[in-house]
Amino acid sequence: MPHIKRISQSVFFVLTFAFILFSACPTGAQEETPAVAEVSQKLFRADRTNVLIFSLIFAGVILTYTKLAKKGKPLFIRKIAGLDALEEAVGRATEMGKPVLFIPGLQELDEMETIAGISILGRVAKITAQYDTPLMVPVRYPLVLAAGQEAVEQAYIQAGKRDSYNKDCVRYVAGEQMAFAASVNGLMMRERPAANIFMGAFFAESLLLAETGNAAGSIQIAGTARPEQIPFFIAACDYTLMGEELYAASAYLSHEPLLLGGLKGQDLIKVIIIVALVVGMVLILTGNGTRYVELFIPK
Amino acid sequence: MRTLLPLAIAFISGLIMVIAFFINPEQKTVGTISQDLLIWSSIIGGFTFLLGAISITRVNWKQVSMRKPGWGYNLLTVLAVFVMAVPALWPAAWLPSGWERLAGRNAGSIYDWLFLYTATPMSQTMFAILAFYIASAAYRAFRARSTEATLLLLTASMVMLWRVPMGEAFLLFISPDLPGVINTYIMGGISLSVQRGIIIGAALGAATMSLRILLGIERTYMGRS
Amino acid sequence: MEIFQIWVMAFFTLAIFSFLYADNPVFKFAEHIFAGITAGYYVALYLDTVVKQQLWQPLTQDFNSNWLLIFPGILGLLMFARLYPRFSWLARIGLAFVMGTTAGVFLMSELHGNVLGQMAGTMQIQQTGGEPNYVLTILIIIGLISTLIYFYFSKEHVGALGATAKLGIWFIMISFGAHFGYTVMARISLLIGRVYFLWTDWIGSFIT
Amino acid sequence: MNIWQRLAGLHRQWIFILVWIAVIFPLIVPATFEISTTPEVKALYDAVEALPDSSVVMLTFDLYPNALAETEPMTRAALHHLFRNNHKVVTVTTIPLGGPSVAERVTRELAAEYGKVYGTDFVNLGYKPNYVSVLKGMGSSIESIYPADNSGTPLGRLPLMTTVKNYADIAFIFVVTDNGIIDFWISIVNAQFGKPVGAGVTSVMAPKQYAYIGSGQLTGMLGGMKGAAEYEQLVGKPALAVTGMGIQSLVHFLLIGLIVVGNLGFFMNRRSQAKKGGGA
Repeated sequence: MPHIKRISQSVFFVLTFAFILFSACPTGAQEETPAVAEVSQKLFRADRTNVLIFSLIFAGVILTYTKLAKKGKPLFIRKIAGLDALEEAVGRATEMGKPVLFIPGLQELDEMETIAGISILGRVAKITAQYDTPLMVPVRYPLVLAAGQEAVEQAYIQAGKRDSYNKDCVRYVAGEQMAFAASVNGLMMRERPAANIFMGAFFAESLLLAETGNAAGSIQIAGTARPEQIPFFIAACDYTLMGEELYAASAYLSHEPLLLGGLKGQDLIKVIIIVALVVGMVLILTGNGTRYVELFIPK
Repeated sequence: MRTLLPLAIAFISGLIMVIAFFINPEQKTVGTISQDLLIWSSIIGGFTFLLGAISITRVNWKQVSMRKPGWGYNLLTVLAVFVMAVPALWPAAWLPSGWERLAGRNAGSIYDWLFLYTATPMSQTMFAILAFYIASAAYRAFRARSTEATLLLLTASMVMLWRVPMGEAFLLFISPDLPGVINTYIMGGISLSVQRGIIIGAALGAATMSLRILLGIERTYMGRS
Repeated sequence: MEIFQIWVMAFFTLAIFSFLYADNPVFKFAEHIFAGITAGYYVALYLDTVVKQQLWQPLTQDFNSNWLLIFPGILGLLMFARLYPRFSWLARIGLAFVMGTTAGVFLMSELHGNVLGQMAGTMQIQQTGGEPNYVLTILIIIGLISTLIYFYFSKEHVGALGATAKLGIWFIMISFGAHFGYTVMARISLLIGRVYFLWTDWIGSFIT
Repeated sequence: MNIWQRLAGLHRQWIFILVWIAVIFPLIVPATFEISTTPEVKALYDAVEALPDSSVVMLTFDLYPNALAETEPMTRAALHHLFRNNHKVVTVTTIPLGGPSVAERVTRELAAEYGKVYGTDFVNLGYKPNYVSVLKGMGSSIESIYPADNSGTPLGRLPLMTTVKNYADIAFIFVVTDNGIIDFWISIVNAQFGKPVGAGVTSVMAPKQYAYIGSGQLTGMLGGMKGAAEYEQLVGKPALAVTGMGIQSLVHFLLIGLIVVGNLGFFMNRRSQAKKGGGA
């Protein structure tokens, strides 16, 4: 099995090497195939070739790792502190027979952070289903309501607890951000949940929810990809998932090879980006990097 | 059929948007199709807001009908939804003359009055409460327990000083170019580079999630059955 | 603003501020009205601006050039299938359409605007006051790489990788501290806005 | 409970009372301070100053009602600046709740002050959902996204809108916002249509924008109330933002004092426990 790992890594380093080489003579490639150039000129936005190449590398790496994962290749992912605390917190709520409050962020369903929040909700709901711990999921958008109910219903079915699934545990609380925060704050002080889990896109209300939850004495685990709100979650919560750890969380919790594959793929892209950055900096500092950087500028 | 059709729709609509990204804007065909898809998805989104109203009414009405403790408050929410939504959608023509202004959503309507004089002050006050919470969170959390926590509270205190005139004067007193160092090297250097790191990391995470949705690997949002 | 409006605004302001002391009936009253009003606000707004202006009017006024709008209309109506468990799978079609379109847009804008954009922005000599600042340039590239390494999942953070990750979390904590300090002003200015209203408009109205 | 344990464990109500005092006291005893201008604010001011005479500027009200204390002074200072340099102003918003009505109220109030006429000197397009299609759509044709303005008048009947078809006819985009929409004005409008974008943002969002200023994708920024106060001073119209700075200073010092006191109590406690532990 190890040789597959070595082959795939060498393939991608060759790819990055070609990517860097290609940057050295960008005009060359187009001249060789004039016919294609005419057609593509009219239709294809030549100024976005860099995005096309980067996207192909990106998709290639992510899909290859996903396929490797599907074939059962062992994938090592380091421990993410906040996530063990998640299972522990829900366990504690079960012992105390107090509810778990889960908020999949305050954005519409068409935000990737909300999708990550919904898929983590699916994993948490599976645990609460097993122990019949009450679960409260206030949401702020109707599409998130629909997706949340689907995710929780599936979790209860898979845990064999279809009958104890209550459709109204996922509920649309209010339209506006602060009305949502006011309602959830009231809910926290009245229901006193044992664990508050905030996973998704949050804005100024992050501290409103987390500080009230702290006053209500709940264990709090938060995760958001928005850099502006992470400091407030760090100040008021017990554990905070930062930036892309939110996206890694659903893969990590599910232990599903397909999702773990994507995570490993992202790591390799990160290595490629770091290599490209270091090469760029060396070229820039030695004064002849303009054409290389030109390659990355979004048009 | 139940899962295949939605997955196919997700793939096709996503692919069109990806292709549209690479097509010259003057190219009418794919350009307008992608534009239409965006308008279509906002139309679908528009419908679901009625679902939202139904959910909030049903959940609160259940509390009222079962006379759960505090059902009076839930009745208030149900009434507020209708008092706000119905006049706004009520055609002005059906109102006796002189009362038309109360319908619709423009200035002078019930909708606008309730929004300006109840919802707006309440959301402004919820925001104002953050000033108290930021003080209590800073006091409780900013304790020099570890190197990281110490770095957090030292930088926070220094930037707080830098942001206010009296504080800035104090920093200038310590050394004339300290505010400049904070602005260039902390805000424009360390903070900027970390923001970039998190933006790039999160962008890769979001792009992977988008790819999974397009290829139907990520389906929790529509139930995996 | 007439006196009646000022008193209504002052009542709801004080009702929400009362939560600072403790959860109380006045706050519960204001909170439940607040939830209902904003839900009603969004329902009226979206039905008017989207369903009426972007769907009903184009379909009724000029059918043959807008007949395609029937599809989003149907998919939108299908969303109500959620209310009946047996047909709830029909709602998935509309859901999948919205998700597919958005995933397509985000896949490109994230890679294009955020990843490439930020990389391009980093790979240049930083200027301070028009002068090239090499220290800043090196600081940014180190900060960026150590932050990316901190979020590296595939290997345990030990040895050289661990040291870079440690540097990364220090950079991250400095950045979050700076951000926290920078935000204090925003929160206080919103409190100033409220206290200004209570002090000048409300109390002012019955003192002068 | 010795003094240190009490200092390290103040109940949150005491802290709230201290904040109340710090906010109300300067209202009774007002004191203002001279405000220095940061480079980002100067860059935005200079960018607007450098715009060709009577060119069209798109001013956005992408803001919710709750952050008005920070964002409204920015929109007012921007409108003073734009109307004084007699630019044509087109206002839009991607926020349904508050955006349209605040834009209508503030723009009409200041337009009256400068004798500007609706339809020829300024137009409020109001709100349309799905910010991605709005931002992208206005690149090809504004009319396809906004068939009518905020009060329902078709664009054809507004003289200003007959000359402004899409971003090509707009010289500068001045975004005033309290949420993440600024990222899309940059990654869609600036990156894909090459339009210069300047922004007034709330304090919490300002640090993230440094990344965009550094890469030239954002031409200048007003950061929070301090940025608004600096811009008010540059435009020569000091208002709420400037007077608020006195309160800001007091509360900032209170916060720093609380952090110091909290840590003092924390250290003294740890030392006394260590001593007790060591002694036994």
